[in-house]
Amino acid sequence: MNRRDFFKIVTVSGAAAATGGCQQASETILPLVVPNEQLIPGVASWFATVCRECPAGCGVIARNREGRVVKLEGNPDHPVNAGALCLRGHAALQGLYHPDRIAGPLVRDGGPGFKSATWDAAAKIVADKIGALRAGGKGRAIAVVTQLENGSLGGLLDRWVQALGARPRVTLEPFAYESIRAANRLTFNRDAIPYYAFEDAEVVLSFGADFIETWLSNVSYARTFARMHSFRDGRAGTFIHVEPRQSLTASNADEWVRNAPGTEGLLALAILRVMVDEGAADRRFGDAVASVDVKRAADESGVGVETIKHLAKVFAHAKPGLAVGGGVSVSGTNATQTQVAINLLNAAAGNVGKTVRFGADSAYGKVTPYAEVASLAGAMANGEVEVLILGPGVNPAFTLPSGLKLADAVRKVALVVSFANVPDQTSALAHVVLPDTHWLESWGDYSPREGVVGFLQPTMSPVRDSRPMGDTLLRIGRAALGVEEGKGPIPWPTFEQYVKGTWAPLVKGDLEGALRRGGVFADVAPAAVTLKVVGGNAEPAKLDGDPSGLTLLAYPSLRFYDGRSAVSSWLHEAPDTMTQAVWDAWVEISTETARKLGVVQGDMVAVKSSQGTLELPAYVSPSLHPSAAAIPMGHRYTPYQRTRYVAADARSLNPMDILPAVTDPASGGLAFMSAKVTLTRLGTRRPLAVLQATHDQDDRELAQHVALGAAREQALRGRAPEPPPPTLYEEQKYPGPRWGMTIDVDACVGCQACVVSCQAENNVPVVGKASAAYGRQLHWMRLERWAEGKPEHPTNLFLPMLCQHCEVAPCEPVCPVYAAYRTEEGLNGQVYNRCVGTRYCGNNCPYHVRRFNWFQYEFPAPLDVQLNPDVTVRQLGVMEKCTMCLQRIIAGKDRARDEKRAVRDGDIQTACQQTCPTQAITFGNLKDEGSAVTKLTHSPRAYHVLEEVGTRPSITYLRKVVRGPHA
Amino acid sequence: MMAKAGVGALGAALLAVLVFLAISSWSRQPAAAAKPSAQPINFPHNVHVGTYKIDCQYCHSDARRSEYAGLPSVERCMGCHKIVAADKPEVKKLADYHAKKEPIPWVRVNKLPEFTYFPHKAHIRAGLKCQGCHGPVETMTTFAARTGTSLRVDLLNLVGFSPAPPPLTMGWCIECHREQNATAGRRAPLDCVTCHH
Amino acid sequence: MATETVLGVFAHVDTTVRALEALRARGYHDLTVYTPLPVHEIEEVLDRDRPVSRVRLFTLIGGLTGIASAFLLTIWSSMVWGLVTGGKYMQPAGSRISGSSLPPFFIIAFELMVLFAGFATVIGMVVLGRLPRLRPSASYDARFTNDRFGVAVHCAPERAASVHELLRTSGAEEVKSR
Amino acid sequence: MSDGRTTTSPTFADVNRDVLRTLDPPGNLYFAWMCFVALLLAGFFAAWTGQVWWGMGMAGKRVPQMWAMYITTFVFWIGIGHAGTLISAILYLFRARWRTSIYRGAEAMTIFAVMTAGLFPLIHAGRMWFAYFLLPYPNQRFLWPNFRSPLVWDVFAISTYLSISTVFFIVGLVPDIAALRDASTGWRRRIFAMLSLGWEGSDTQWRHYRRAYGLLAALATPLVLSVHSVVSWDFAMALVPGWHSTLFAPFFVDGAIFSGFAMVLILILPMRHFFHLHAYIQEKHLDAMGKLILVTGLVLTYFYICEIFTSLYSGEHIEKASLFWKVTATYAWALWTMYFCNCIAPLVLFWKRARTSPVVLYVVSILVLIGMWFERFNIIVPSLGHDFYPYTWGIYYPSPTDTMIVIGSFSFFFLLFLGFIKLMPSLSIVEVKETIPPPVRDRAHGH
Repeated sequence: MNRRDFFKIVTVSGAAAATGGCQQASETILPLVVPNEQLIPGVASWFATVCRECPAGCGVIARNREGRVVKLEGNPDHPVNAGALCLRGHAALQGLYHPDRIAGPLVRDGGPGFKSATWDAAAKIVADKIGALRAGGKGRAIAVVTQLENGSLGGLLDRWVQALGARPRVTLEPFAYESIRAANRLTFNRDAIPYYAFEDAEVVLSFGADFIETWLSNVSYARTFARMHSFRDGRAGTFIHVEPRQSLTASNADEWVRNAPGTEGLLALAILRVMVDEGAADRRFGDAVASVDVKRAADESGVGVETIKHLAKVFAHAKPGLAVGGGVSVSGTNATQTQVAINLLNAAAGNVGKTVRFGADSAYGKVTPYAEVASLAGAMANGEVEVLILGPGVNPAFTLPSGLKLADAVRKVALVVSFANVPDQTSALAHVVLPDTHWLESWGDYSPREGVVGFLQPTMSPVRDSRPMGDTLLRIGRAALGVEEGKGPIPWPTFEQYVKGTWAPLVKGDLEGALRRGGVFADVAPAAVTLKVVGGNAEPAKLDGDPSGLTLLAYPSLRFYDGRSAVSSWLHEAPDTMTQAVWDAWVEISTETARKLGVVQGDMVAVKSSQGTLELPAYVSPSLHPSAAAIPMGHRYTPYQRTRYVAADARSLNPMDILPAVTDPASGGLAFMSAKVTLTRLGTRRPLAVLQATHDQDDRELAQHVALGAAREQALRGRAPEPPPPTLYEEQKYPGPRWGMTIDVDACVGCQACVVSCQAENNVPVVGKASAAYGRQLHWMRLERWAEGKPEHPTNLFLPMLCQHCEVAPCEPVCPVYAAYRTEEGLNGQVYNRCVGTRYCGNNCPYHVRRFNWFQYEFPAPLDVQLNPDVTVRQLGVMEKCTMCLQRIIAGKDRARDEKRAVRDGDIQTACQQTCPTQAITFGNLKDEGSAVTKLTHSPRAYHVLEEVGTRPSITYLRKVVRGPHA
Repeated sequence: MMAKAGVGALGAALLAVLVFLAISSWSRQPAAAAKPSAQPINFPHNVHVGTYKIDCQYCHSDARRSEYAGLPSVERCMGCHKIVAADKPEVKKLADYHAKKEPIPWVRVNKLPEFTYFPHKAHIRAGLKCQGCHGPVETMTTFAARTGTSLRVDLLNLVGFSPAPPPLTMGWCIECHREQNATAGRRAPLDCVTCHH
Repeated sequence: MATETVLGVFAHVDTTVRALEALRARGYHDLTVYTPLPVHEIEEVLDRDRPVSRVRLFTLIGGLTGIASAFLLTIWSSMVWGLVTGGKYMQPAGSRISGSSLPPFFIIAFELMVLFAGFATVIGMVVLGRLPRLRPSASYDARFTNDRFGVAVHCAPERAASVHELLRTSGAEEVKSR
Repeated sequence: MSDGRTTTSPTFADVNRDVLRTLDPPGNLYFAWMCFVALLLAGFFAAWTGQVWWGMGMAGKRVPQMWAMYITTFVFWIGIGHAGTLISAILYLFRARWRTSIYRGAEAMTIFAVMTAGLFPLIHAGRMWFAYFLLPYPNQRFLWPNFRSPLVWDVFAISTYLSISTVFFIVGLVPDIAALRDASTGWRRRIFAMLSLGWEGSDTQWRHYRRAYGLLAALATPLVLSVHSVVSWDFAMALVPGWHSTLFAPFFVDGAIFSGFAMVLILILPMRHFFHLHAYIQEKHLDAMGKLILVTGLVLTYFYICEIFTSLYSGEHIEKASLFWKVTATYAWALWTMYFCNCIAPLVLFWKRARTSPVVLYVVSILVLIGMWFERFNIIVPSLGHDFYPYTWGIYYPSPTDTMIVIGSFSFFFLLFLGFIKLMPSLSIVEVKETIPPPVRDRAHGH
C-alpha cells in the first residue's frame, strides 16, 4: 500500500477519520461534507501549544496536515525556548500516536486485567464512591495526584478538591529541586527557584547541574548557555563543571572537575574560602566559611588545592559569574547545605540580581515537596485514603524510590482512578482508567515561569477515544455532589469553557492572537532579595547500605526525563550521546571497578542495595569517579516496544527500584544520592547496542579544535581566501541557489534534538536494539562523540554527521542507475524510485551516512498517521540519506513564489537547524554572499571533514574552540 | 531411465529459477493504474463544464493553493443543487448524502505512479489549463482516464518504436516540461528530486 | 544441366589426398570433401583454387558497428538529461572536452565491439557455410564424423564411370553414385 | 605432432567410442551426487526466497560492510570463469596442443561459472525486481543507466563475456554434436540434427569454421583479460582504502586464472578417473596445468607483496591503518589463510612428481580455491570494516541466509556441470582427433 495515497484519500475533516488512523486504504476519495477553512488538504496548518513532556513548559507549534499532527517544532515566539525543542518534545508525537494508547475507559475485570466500559459506567463507579465518601463526611479519604499543573487545570482541580472536601492536591514531580527552594528560603528568604541568566554570565560554575540534560529547563538553559559560551567575534565565556561523572553537561565544560560524590558543597565553600582569603569576596562571608579548611576539602573531594584556587580565581574575576547546583550528586542528604554554599558563592561574587534573578521564578517552585508525597504514601499505607485519583504523566510506582513502598500503599486504596492515556506501572494498579486526552489534543495552559503563560489548544481531534481529565472530573464531581450543570461550586459544562473563562482577563479580547502566539508573555520585574549570610556547613551525604560499596548515582536521563517519555521508540533509538548506547539501560562503572570485578562492557552485573538488586549490563567508563556507579533513570518499555524492538526482558531497568526513600531533612526533598551499592559479576552477557565503534578519531581530524587564543587571533585577522582547488574538469554551474550548511562544533552540546527532529520530519523508521547494534540504524543524522586527551579525563567534541552533499560526491558516479546524482541546487539527490539497492554508494561514501532499508520497516498503527506526507516512505531494498529537508526547500521556494519574491536567507530551515537550541546549524544559499551560511563558510574556523579525500562537501564545520588544559 | 531423471531434475531446477525470478519480480513492479469504474453519483462533467461553463476551480478549489486539486464539499454541491435540478434522481442521491452528513465515496480516477509528488498548485500558477493533463473534460460524461505505464508501450519501445508515453507517466510529464522549456521559454524543472523526494 | 555425384569413401588421409590430387589433375574442381576433422594436407590441396574465407569481413563490420553503437548510446543517453555525478558533467560542457565522461565509454565500446564482432562472426560462419541444413546432402555419410573421409565429385553423368575408376584406384574403400 | 604419438595411440574410431561412452546412462554414484546437489540447491532457493521476501537484512550485511559474501562469491565465480576461455582462446592462438583434451570441460565450466556469478548481482541487489533498470533500453521514463558506473561496465562486460563464451562453446560443439547425431537414433538423432545445424564436415564448412573459430579466439582473448579487469574496477574505482589501487586489474586477472585452473583440475581429475580418459588426459596435461598454477601463484604472491608495499610506502595514514588492521585484527585469520593457500601451498608444484600426482594436484587445487575465495573476502569485508570513518567501523557476521546462498551457488554450478557431462561430449572429439596421428595407409606419405 502506498502511504502517500493513504493521506490523499482520507482527506476528511472531523473526528471520524482522525480517531481511527487505522483505516484501510481504498480507491475512494472522501470529500468534506462541510468545508473546514482551517484545513486545506495538502496544505499544512500550524497550531501553537505548550509542550507538557516535562515542567519546563516550552512553546511548540504543531504542523497539521489533513487533520493530523505530523511534526512538532519549537514556538519561535515563546520566551522559554525561542523556536528550539528538545528530543523529548519531538517525541511527544509518539505518545500521541502510541500503539498502546488506551482507547476508552477501562475497569477491572475482577482479576488482574481490565475490560472496557462506557464512559457513563466508568464515571459512575467513581462518582458513586466519591459521593458515598462525601456523604459519609470522609472527604479526606479522597486524594488527587497530578503532575505539575499550575494553570487552569490546576485551578479547576483545586476547586474540585475544595468542593468535595478532599485532601489538598499533590503535584508530583520526581525532580522538584526542593533543596534550591530551601536554600533560597534560608539565604534570601524567598521560597522560589530564580531565573538563572546564563546568557549574561562570563563564567559559569556548575556543581553537578545538568542543565543541558534535565535541570529545570534544558532547552532554555542550553540556548542561553550557548549564547554565553560559544565563540563569537573573538569572545567566549568559560564553563566549569564539577561532577563525579562526566555527564553530557560535564563534557561541554571547558574544565570538568571530577570530585568525590557529595563533596560539591564542601568545594563551593572551599572556593568561597579562597575568595575571602584572597580578598576577592566581601569580609562578611568570612564567618560563613571560617570553619572551612581548603586542604581538607581538597582531600575529601579529590580535587587538588591548586584547582580550587584556580576555580576561585576564575570565578571571582568573572563579571559576572554564575554558580548553579543540581544533579544527582547534589541531591544527597546534604543537598540544602550544598545549595546554601552555592548561594553564598553567588552572593559573594555579586551575581545575585545579575545572573541569579528572582522575579521570573520557575514553575518548579510550586511542586509539592517530596516529604508531603511521602506522607500521602504513609496515609495510603495506613488505609486513610479510599479514592486515589492519578492525573496523566504521573507514574509514582515507577518514579518514586522503592524504599517508599508506594505500590504496596496504592494497593491498599479501595478505588484507584488513573487518567493515563498510555498504560504504565501505576495505571496497572488502577481500578478505573479514564484516559485523558493527550496534551496535543487538549485545552489548557501552563506557566513555566512568572510572567509567561503558554496556552494549550487542541492541535487535532483525539486519536483514541479519550476525554479531557477536566471534563471527566467535572462530571464526576457534579454527580458526586448531586448538582446539575451550571450550578454548584463547579458549574462549568466543560473544561474548555473553564479555561477560556480564566483566559478572558489575560488576553484582553484578543484570544485568537494569543492562541496564535502560543500564550501571553510578559516581562516580570526583578524581585530584590536581601541576603542573610548563614554559616556554611558541608557534612558528607548520608548513604544507606554497605559502606564499602560504591555510591549509586541514579541520574535523570536526557532522553526519558523521569521515564514519562520512554513511551517513545524514537527516544530509545536516539543514542545517549556519551555512551552512544540505544535501547537498554546500563550501569556505568569505572575502569578500576571493572578491573576489580573482571567485567567488560556488556557483562551483566548485579547491583545490590539495601532495597534490592538490579541486574544490568556494564558500561565501563574510564572517566567515572571510582567510588561511584551510575545508572540512568527512566528506562522502561511499553508492551509494543517489548515485542517489536527488544528481546522480551521482563526485568527492571529502573534504578529507583533499589533506591531507599531518604530525604534531605532541610528541604524535605528526595535524596537521589542516598545508597551505597555492591556490585557482583553475574557471568552472563547482554551486549549493549552501542552505535559508535570507537571514540578515538585515530588522528583523522574528523572533529577539529582550535585553542581560544589562536581562534581569537584568526578571528581578528580573518582568513585569506583559498584558491579553488585545481581541476581538469568543468566546474559545476548552479543556475539557481546552491544550498549549503555550516555546523558549529563549538556550539553543539550533543543534545540529540536534531537527530529526533530529523527522524520525525523525514519518516525515519525505528529499527530496534538488535539492528541498531549491528550497524543498521537508519538515522539520517547522527551525533558523534570524539574523545581526546587522557581517557580518564577526555575532552569531548560533538560532531553532528549527516550527508555532506559533496560537490565531488563519491557516491554518485558509482550508482548504475543515476539514483544518486547532483541536483542543480547543489544537493546530492537520492531518487528512491530509481534505486536498485546495489549499495555501492554506501560503500563508497567515506562518511558512511547512507542508510539502507534492510527490511520493510513498519510504523505500527497509529504511528503511521504521524508520517510526513511530503516525504516518501521508503521501500525495502532502497538506499536513503539526508536530503537537506528537500521538502522544506520546495515548500520555501513555493512560498516565495506565491509572494512573488526570491527566497530570502532564513526562509528555509532544515528540521535539524530549526530545533537546535544552540543554533549550531546554519543553512542557506552559498551563492548569496550576504547569507549567514556563506559568511560562516568563510570563517577562519571553517573546515571540512576528511578534506583530504577531496569530496568538497557542502557542509562546512567550524572548529571547536577549546580553553583550559587541552588548549 | 536414470538419465531422464537427471535431466528432469536439472530442467526443474532451472525452471524453478525462472519462475521464482519472474514471480518475485513481477509482484513488486509499480502498480498499474486503477481502472475507472462506476461512481456513486453519475456526475456529468460535460453538463457542468461544457453546458454551464462552470470553472474547474469552482469545485476543485484546492488546486490553486495545494498539492491536491481536492473535491468539492457536499455543502458546495448543495449550494447550487438545493434549487437547481433538485428533482433529478442523481441529484437526489446527493441530497441524501447531505442529509446524512456523509461524504460521497468518489472513486479515484487519476492516479500517479507511486512515490511521486505532483503539486497542482505550481501548475495552476504557471497558467496551465486543466484539460492539458486531464483531457477534454467538457466533453466527458463520467470522467475517465487511462493512466500509468503500460506493458504495450514498454514492448513497443523495446523493439525500437517510440510510441507517445501514456498519460501520467514520467515520460509524459518530461515530454511536456521539455517542450515548455524549448518553445514557451519557461523554466519547468527537470531535476529528479522535484517530483521524487 | 544434370550432374551426377560420385562419392568415394576413404579410410586414410594419404589416399584421400592422392585422390584429390588426381582429380585436380584431371580438371575436376567441383568437389566436396568430408572429413571428421580439419586435415591440413587436404586443405592444402583444396585451398589452391579457393578464396580466403570471407568470415573476417563479417567480423570487421560487426566490430565497427559495435564501437559506433556503443559511443552513440553512451554519449547520446548521457546528453538526454545532462546529469552531474561526482562533480563532473556527463556531456562535453562548455568548450572543454575534458568535462565529458568519455574514458568510461571506451569500456562500453570495447565490450560492444567484441559482442557484435563475435555474433557477426558466427553469423558469417553460418551463412557462408550454408548452415543450417535441414536434411543431409545427398552425398553425406554418417561415417564422416567418425573415422572416414569422403570425396564427392560432381560431374557430368557421362564422366561418372571414369571418376569411379579414379577414386577406386586412389584407394577408396567404397565408391558409389548418388 | 610427435608429442601426440604413443605406442598405444587410439584411433579416430576409438576417440568417437570413448568420448560417446561418457554419455552412457549414469550410475548410482552420479545420482547420489545429483540428489545431494539438488538438495543444496533447494536450500539456496529457500534462502533466496526468504531474502527477497523479508529484505536484504536476512543476509548479514550492515554498515559499513554493505557488500560482503555475495560480492565475494560473485568475484570468485567470475574468476573461475576465466580459465575456460583462457584455455580455449589464448592457448588456441598459441597453438598449445595440450589444451585440446581439457578445453571442452573448461569452457563448460566457464559458462556455468559465469552463469552462477551472474546470479549474484541479482541476489545482491536490494530490489532485485528492478534490476532491469541497469539495462539500456528505451523506456517510458526516458531514463538510461549511468555509463560512468563500474556496475554498468560489469553488466556489459559480463553479459558480453557470457555471450561470447557461449558462442565459442557452441561453435566448438557443432561438429561434435554432428558426431553424436550420427551415432544415435530416433528422437535424439532429430534433436542432435537440429543442434548440429546439419553439420557435415564438408571442406567449405571447415574452411569458414576454422576462420570463424580463429577470429572468435582472437576476440575472446582480450575479453578474458578485460572482464576481470572491469570487475576489479568495481573496487579500484571506489575510494575505500584497500580498494583504491591501480594494481587491481592485473592482480585480479592473474588471480582469476589461478583459481580457474584450480577449478579445471577439480573437475577434470574426477572425470578422468570415472570416465577412464587416461588416454586423452595424460600426465603431460596435468603437468602443464600444474606449471600454470605454479606460475600464476607466484605472480599472485608478487602482487600481494606489491599491495603491502604500496600501502606502506604511500604514507597514507588511513591506508596503513587499514592494512595493519587486516593483518592483525578480527579478520587476520582469513588473511593468513589466504596467504597460506595462495602463496605457500602451490610451491609444492615445483616438484614434477607433485605436478603429475592427481592427489597432490587435487589437494592443492582445493586449497587454491579456498585461498582465492578468501582473497576476495579479504578485499571486501575487512577493507570496508576499517575504512575512513571510525564511527562506523564494524564486524560483519555471516547469517544463515548468506551462508546458504554461498554454499548453494556451488550446488548450482555443480548441478549444471553434472548435467552437462551427461548431455554433451565433455571432450572435444574433433580436437582430440587432431592430436593423434591421422590414419595413413602408406607410411611413406605419413608424417
